[in-house]
Amino acid sequence: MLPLISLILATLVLGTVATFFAGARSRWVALATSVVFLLEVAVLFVNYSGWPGYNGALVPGFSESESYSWIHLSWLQINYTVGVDGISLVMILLTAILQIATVIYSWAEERRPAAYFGLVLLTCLGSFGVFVALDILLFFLFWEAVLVPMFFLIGFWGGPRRRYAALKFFVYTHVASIVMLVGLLALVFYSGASSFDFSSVYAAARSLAPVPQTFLFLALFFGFGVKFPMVPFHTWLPDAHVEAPTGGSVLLAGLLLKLGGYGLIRWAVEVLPNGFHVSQPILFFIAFLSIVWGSVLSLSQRDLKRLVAYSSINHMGIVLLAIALDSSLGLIAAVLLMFAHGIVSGLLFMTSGSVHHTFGSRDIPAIGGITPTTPALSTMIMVGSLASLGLPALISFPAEFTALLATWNGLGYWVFVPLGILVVTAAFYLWMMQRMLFGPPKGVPIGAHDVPWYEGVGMGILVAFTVLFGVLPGLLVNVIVSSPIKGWPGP
Amino acid sequence: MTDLPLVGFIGLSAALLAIGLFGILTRRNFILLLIAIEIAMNATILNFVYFAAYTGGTAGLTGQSIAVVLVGFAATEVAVGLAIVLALNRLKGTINVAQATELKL
Amino acid sequence: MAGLSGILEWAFLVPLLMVISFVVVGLAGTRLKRLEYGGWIAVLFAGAALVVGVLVAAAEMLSPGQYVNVQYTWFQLPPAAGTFPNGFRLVAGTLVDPISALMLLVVTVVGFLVMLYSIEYMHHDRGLARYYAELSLFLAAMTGLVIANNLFEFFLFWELVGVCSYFLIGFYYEKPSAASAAKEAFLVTRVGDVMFLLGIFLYFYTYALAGPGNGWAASGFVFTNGNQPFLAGAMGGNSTLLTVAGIMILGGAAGKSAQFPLHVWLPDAMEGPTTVSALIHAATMVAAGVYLLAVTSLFLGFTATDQLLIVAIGGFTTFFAATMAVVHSDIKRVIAYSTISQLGYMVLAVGAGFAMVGLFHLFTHAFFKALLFLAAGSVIHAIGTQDLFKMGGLRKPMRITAAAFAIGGLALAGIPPFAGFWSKDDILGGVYSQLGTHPLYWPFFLLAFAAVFLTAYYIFRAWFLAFSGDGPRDPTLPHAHEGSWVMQVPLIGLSALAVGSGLLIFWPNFQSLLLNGAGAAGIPPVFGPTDLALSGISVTLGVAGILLAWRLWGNGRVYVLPESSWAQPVRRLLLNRYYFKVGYDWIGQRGVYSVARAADFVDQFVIDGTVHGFERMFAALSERLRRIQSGVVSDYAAYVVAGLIAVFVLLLLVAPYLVTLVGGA
Amino acid sequence: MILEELAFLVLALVAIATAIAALLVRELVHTILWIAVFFVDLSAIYFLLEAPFLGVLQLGVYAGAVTVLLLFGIMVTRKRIFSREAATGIGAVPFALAVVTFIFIVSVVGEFPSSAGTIHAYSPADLSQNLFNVNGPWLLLLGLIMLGAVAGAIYLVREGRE
Repeated sequence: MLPLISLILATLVLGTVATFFAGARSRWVALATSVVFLLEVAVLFVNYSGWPGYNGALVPGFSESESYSWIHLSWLQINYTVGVDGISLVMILLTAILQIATVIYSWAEERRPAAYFGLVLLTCLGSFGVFVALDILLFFLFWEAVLVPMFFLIGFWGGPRRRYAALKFFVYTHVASIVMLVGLLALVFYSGASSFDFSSVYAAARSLAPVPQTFLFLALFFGFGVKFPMVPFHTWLPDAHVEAPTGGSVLLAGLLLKLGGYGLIRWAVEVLPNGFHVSQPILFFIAFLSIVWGSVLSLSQRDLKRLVAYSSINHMGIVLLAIALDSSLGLIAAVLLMFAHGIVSGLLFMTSGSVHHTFGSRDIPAIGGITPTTPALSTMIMVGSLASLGLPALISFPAEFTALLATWNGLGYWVFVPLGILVVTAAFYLWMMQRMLFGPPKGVPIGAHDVPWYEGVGMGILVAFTVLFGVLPGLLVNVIVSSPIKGWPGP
Repeated sequence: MTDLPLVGFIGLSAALLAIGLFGILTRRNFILLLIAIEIAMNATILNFVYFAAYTGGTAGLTGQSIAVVLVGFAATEVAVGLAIVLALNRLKGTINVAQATELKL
Repeated sequence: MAGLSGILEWAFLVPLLMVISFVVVGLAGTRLKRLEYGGWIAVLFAGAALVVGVLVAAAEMLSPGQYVNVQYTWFQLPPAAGTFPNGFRLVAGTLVDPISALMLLVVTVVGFLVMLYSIEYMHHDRGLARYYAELSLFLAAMTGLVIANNLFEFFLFWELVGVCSYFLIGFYYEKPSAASAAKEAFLVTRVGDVMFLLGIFLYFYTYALAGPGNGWAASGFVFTNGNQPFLAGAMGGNSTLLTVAGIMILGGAAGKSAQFPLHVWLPDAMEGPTTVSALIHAATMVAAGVYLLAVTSLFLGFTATDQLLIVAIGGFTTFFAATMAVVHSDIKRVIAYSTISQLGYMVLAVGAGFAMVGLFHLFTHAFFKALLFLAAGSVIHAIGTQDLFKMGGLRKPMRITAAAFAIGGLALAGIPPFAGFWSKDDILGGVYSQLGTHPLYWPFFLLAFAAVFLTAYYIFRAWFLAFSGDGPRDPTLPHAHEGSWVMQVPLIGLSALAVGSGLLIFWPNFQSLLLNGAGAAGIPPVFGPTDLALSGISVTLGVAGILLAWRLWGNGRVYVLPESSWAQPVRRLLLNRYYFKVGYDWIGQRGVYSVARAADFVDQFVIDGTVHGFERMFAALSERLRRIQSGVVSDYAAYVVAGLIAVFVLLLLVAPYLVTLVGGA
Repeated sequence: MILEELAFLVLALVAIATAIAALLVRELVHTILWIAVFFVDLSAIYFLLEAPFLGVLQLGVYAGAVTVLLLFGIMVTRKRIFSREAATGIGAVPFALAVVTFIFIVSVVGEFPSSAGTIHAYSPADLSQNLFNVNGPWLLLLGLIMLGAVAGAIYLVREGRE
């Protein structure tokens, strides 16, 4: 069979390298890479015939898997092992969508376009790698590979406080990475796994006693949680978002935050069930804290990007809550929510970037009544906001509905916390829209016109997917449930 | 064959190592430093020799072989050390290590 | 008529047609200037939807009691250990049964007429493509809600209805008051939505494994099984959980139907175009709450506690809203308060166990309330003001409008033979028959009864102020004139319905439709004026209200309450709407927003401050620590040795101790 | 037996005394003298341990070559060969470290049998056999390092390098 995943990786690597050296033509190279990537992901989707079962597959439980020995010592077995299941497939689709949307949106990037597009592609390459890696070292390599391009995207193309933001971002996530690395290595060596492969770690670590599992789990959770980001380790996010260029923000919110969620599901929850159960109260506490904190803080923000950033904290809090529930419904909801949030927050960050380009400011009170000037942009903001506050027929709704239903099933009346916060979420988006989109025009520069075609197309792609998967969430759910999460027999 | 107590030898080499260490830490003259290092080194070699003598057989022979190699190493080290002494002397006009603080940032 | 029944499976065409209309008008509307920016396209589609809706209703009425369920799986989870052992499924489907056929008829008829009326009424406004697209989407959502066959789908359309309403209220978005009213409407209903969602969860959870087949969860949470409620066993269930679920559903309905204490948004929602008020805030959207209560009551059942609470909310709101309508001078607001009050009657009926009677009132109310709004719109269109005290004498130039408003008013006041009489009388009679259930039914029954008088008074106060007298009180107003046929046809059509829809009750098929709608639940209603004494009192109260209005405001009179009157404080209280809005604003501004600001401060200075504190601490520490980097080799050697000793100590002393402590891992 | 133990005791005491003396005397040249005595003393211990080849090696390399090299170093770096070293006190921390190290090593002694053991003698022939066969790689490594050291030393002392 065709080594599809390696093919995609090769495409991305070649495309990224070519983009770096393509000079003025780099945007075309990046676009071509993105298109090919999307097509290949589509093939991967079509090719994916469901869960292969524990027997017969090269890597138990994963389709399209490939495994080649990489470092082979008596005490160290590191392989190049990749594969997908339903969860990673959905995340890969998200990567492909966001990549092409970002590349098109940033079409007119003037400052060193080759480096910019190369770094964008590199971020997506790293994320893709994280989603397919089934070997701890491979996973960690890709994980770190995402940090570096993002650091430069913020640090070079960012706003006035970019140095501070980039450094903060790097320090936070890197410290988390180190704790996570310790956890991952301990996972291998303490459990006595025969190799770094997911399947052998999975087999060896699941049977550990609760106490060591708890320590391992907490170490991993810290590493993934800072990426989430969980309160109180969240303050890097608003700064990074505000200072990052639009494309960087989109990838940061759309992909980087998802790495944390994906990693938590793949490497911690599945592998260390006992530790997970012991830590559940901690997870719940942090999840509720993040939900409330993110939402309440959004209410007081003046900067559009900051508002969206804090709402990301709120949404990822719900993801964490859904994961922490330890139910099949919760996991489905978590994956759906991550996908939904990736698309929607990407859209919202694009709109805030466009607001900045068009009006020279993102200060909500300073801008008003922009709808007559920029009807298309205004529509995009509305669609994004409404999707984010959970309007039906848009993608977040089935995800949030499932998450809340799972919360009710798992926690009972505690569901009032996220439910009540839904009102606050609605409030800050509606207030933002009331102030910015409606009312008499204010702060609109002379000669302001609607978004250029490339920004429109970039946002349009995301809007299209928002509606498509909002109306037909079954497309995603069927893929997600084909994974053997929580001991399902598979379809 | 003669019999000698192992404990005494270990005590001797420990004492020599401690003295050498003390010298390394306190002496500021480079040559004295070298001498202190040699004392510590000799303590080590002595260790090899008497353990070889007590072990016997091929393993003991290997111990003595290592001792021989170590003597060679020690000599080499002194040679290089003295070369450094000369270089330092030319550079600084002194062989006081306290004044050679290039390691400090 | 067996052939016509086939149409019941095609009920989904109604929302589908309107969605297509939304897409077409939304995408192409701005380029279709000659078609009223897509307005005529929307009218065409609404007409087609009307045809389907009427056919569906006719098919249902001609052989009442049909339950036709069509569905496809939206998404499903395989059976999993734990949460839902038999699997979990959400379906998208349509259910045509007596109540949804009735509602479908209401929505499509009123929707079509309003759409047609808009062509002229909205002609001079900008952004018409947006208007017609949003109106189409609204109709799609509302009809979808009406024929939804499960709670989840119901909620989906429920939210869509809410957001369409948000856009339509905020249609004149340049006006800050309109933008604010739109936000307020969305937020207040959102509070209800959240409660509704929790109610759904509670029902899902309680009944997930109940019912035929593999249980409710596995079959997609549908309402019915054949023509019986899917959860026949759930009826009359009485547990804390179910009571809470019922309260939550009530909360959702209160948000949407503007019941106390979530009523504040509806009067402000009059910031939207009058057509929107007619369609959304009188006839259809606000009816969704009542419809939800009816559906829950019929298919899931309320506990006795819930019923008492519903009666309380409904009965109180009926009177509460009517008092506020008495003093206001804005013609649309008066009608808006009357809507809240009338919705209270419906809620009251559902609470007392007469869900179908409540729906009957919804049915008649939709027509005469839409009529009132469109008549008011006609007035506003003609003279450009909404202030009753500036109007006057419009009877002469606008005969059709005056007559239409009068017919609507008589129907609202409950004067026979107009529609409102029959339905309101049934409600009052029904509640009267249930007074023995609980002593607390009494006060709310009396409040609802008292509201009859107020209703008649305030609506004819409005009529006399606007239409009687010799001419406008404000001479600067433009000369009034009647609209063209496009505006007259809806007025005439709705007038006919405002008279006739109540008389339908004497058609046996219609009666049997209402009876079958009850399924196995509720108390079978008795139709028509059964208790003549009760009817007599209520009609007398209505007539007395009209006479009082004539005495105070008739023939161009204007009654001014003396400054020294004891009633002045009451009037101020009513004009300020019992200070509810002020209070809610205070909670929002002072409460929530202050908390948010405080949290922002904590985030920036405490959390980030801690981080920066660490940063400074490490910086200071490193400033100290770098001094040990003397550059002298001996010092470094000392550190190496110290480190080595530390390692040895750890390895040889501490580690074995730890091992003995853990007990050997 | 007692004679050998006595001899060891004396040799050990002398070794410790000369080592201390070498580090503590002020005159650098005296240091060289003391260290020479130390080397010879150790050589005697090797003979006592019936390792004659090492004993000779110690005499040749240490007592001979290294001592001369050190002396040479002093001569090159000093204007006058007899010059006093500036007083350097016995720092508390280094002293403590040294003492701790000593105690530490001695504390491990308990692991070894305290009774006297038989000393095995090896002829130089056996040793060389072993050195050039089994441990050949070590020797080769030593050779390489020495080569490198020579090159490095020459590089360091080369004239005209600034």
